[in-house]
Amino acid sequence: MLLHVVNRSPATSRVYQQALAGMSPEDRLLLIEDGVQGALPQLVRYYAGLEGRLFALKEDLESRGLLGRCDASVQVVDVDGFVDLTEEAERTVSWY
Amino acid sequence: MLLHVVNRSPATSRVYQQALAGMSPEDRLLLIEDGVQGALPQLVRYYAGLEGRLFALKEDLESRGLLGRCDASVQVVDVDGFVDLTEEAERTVSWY
Amino acid sequence: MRYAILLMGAPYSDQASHSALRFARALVARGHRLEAVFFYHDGVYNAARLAAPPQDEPHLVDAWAALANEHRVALQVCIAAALRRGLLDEREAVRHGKDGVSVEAPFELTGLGQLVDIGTRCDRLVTFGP
Amino acid sequence: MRYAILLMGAPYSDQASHSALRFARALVARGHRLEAVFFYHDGVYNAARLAAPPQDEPHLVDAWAALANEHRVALQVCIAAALRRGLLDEREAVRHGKDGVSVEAPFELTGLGQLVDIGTRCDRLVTFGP
Amino acid sequence: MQEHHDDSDLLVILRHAPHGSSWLREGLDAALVAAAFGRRVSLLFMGEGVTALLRGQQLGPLGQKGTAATLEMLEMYDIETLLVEEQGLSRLGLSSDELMLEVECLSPSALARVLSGHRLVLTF
Amino acid sequence: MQEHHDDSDLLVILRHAPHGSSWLREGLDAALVAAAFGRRVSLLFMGEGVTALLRGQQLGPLGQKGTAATLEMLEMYDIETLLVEEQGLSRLGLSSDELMLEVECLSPSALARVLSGHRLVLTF
Repeated sequence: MLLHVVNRSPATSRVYQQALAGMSPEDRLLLIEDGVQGALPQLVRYYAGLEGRLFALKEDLESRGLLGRCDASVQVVDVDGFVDLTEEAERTVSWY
Repeated sequence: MLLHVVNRSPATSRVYQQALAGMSPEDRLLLIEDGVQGALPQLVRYYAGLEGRLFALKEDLESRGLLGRCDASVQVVDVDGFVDLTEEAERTVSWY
Repeated sequence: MRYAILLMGAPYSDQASHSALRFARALVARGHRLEAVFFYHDGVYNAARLAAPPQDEPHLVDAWAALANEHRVALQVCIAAALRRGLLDEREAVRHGKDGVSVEAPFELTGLGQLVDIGTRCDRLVTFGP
Repeated sequence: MRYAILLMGAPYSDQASHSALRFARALVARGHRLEAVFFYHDGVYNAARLAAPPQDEPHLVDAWAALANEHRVALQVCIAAALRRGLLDEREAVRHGKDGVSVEAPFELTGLGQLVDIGTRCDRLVTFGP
Repeated sequence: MQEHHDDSDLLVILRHAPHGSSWLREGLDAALVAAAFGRRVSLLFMGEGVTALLRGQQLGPLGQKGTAATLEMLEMYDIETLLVEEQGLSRLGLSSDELMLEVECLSPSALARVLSGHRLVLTF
Repeated sequence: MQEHHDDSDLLVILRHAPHGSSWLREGLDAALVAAAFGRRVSLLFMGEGVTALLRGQQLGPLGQKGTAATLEMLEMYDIETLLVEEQGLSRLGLSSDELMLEVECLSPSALARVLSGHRLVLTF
């Protein structure tokens, strides 16, 4: 199982497509930095099919005023949770 | 009349949408750098409606091996033509 | 016509610097007056005087300096963007207590007001982003 | 576990450096061993020793140095990427005939082989891009 | 609106989110300096830039300030024309009454008119 | 294909076009160094990266070399596994027989398998 990390918003970048293309059915996806915009209800549809495997970084949601706007299907983790995710995954692949 | 300049490919960036949103019906659009990929027949459809106002930079097409692959609807200009375009337009707006 | 260029891309990272130089040369060859190049955002890295690119690659810092000297083009580097990125001339090095200098003439550290000034004063401003 | 970080974003331009530092601190706080941070592409700008950010902004260069000293983290800067961007330590300054130094310890200029080495040797490699 | 877009104006286009990069802050700095120099400045928030106006923003990962405090000072600098790309908002599922400042929403056709109507346009 | 993707391998993902940025060259440099150090290296061209393989590339705007010459040396470095994202090609209207080197085209499902099958993945 791999952890994929995306730091760009699906509103302006197509990098999310590359991440999705590289994901196996058990892989996980973590949204960080501007990528946390993808956790908004209006944008989370780009990540359809990742239920239970889609995460967003709490601190980056918070600093942007987005924490309360996060879609319910997204699991919010803080930076310690980010470390957990990298421990649990065999490898981390970043898409930027 | 404004000249808009786009340097990113519509294959991976949505910046072309911002340029199109900012364009008046008489404005022109010049594709440079990685943006010249937008002159490929498969991608030029993103610029539908710009017939006669869509340009691509010759040198950037050439260095990428794309000169012969350019769609017929795109007017190819060299860097002197780029200067011409900036002379003829009241202002140049860059989208990157 | 009087032109100015705004450059916001780092050298050796994006094509922006190459595109800006090529455009600048075409401008002056056509008889236009290029008043200034303003370096902002990562464009300020174009002023790094210690740059040592491989012999078979264009030396962008030197190319800007040559353009400035041959055609009296002001090379204006945003001081706020430069300082935080480690680009200091002698005066700023003293002011910040640093024992080194990373920017030298013809590049000059200057305020953002210069950008507004050349943008208004010149007939054309062309931006090259990363 | 043994971790390594690959950082490719410029400081003060993208969040990458901030994210990498935050992640690095969380790692060591959890008892993991962070063996090295490798700086490549615009990440090499994190090693600019003359950086003078405003007082009310984090000083990223100093923050990396503090992390390195407190937790024995190697700060490895790709030498090829650094030289063309104007980042030289004393040895490279001499070798290239430059009268200035822009990189100092604990940052060390090194080859890309080190990236391959830490990538293979560590249990986890996490990349922060721009 | 016409009186805002005469020939002496500067339009600063802000297309980036806070914290993710320095673009937003550097664009705002240019706007503030221009205003301090007596130029009439309009801001246009496009694409991800609209998120700069969200309420409840906080410090960045290493404690850095972000841009919300700067936005609150715009009025002091007489920067009063705040334009927002309607489509940028709707793409993120946001509406203008959720924003921290009062703004004017621009339809796609109004957007192009605004660009044409300013003497100088800077894109960030 | 299985023999190429065992656990001792490095996968370098190249997602950028030549000339537009240094990403492609810096990614290739990493691949060449790894190969010189005796690692088995696979290259995966994704998205705009597929244009690195187009025939007829020339010097950049100021005479810089580009990356085509480096690609021609890959065989000397024993880098023989050249993978190309099928979708990346088709999005640009290109087909694999127009490329300067022989490559293996990957369907979306094969792509994910390749990522899982390498011990180390570097994205450029």
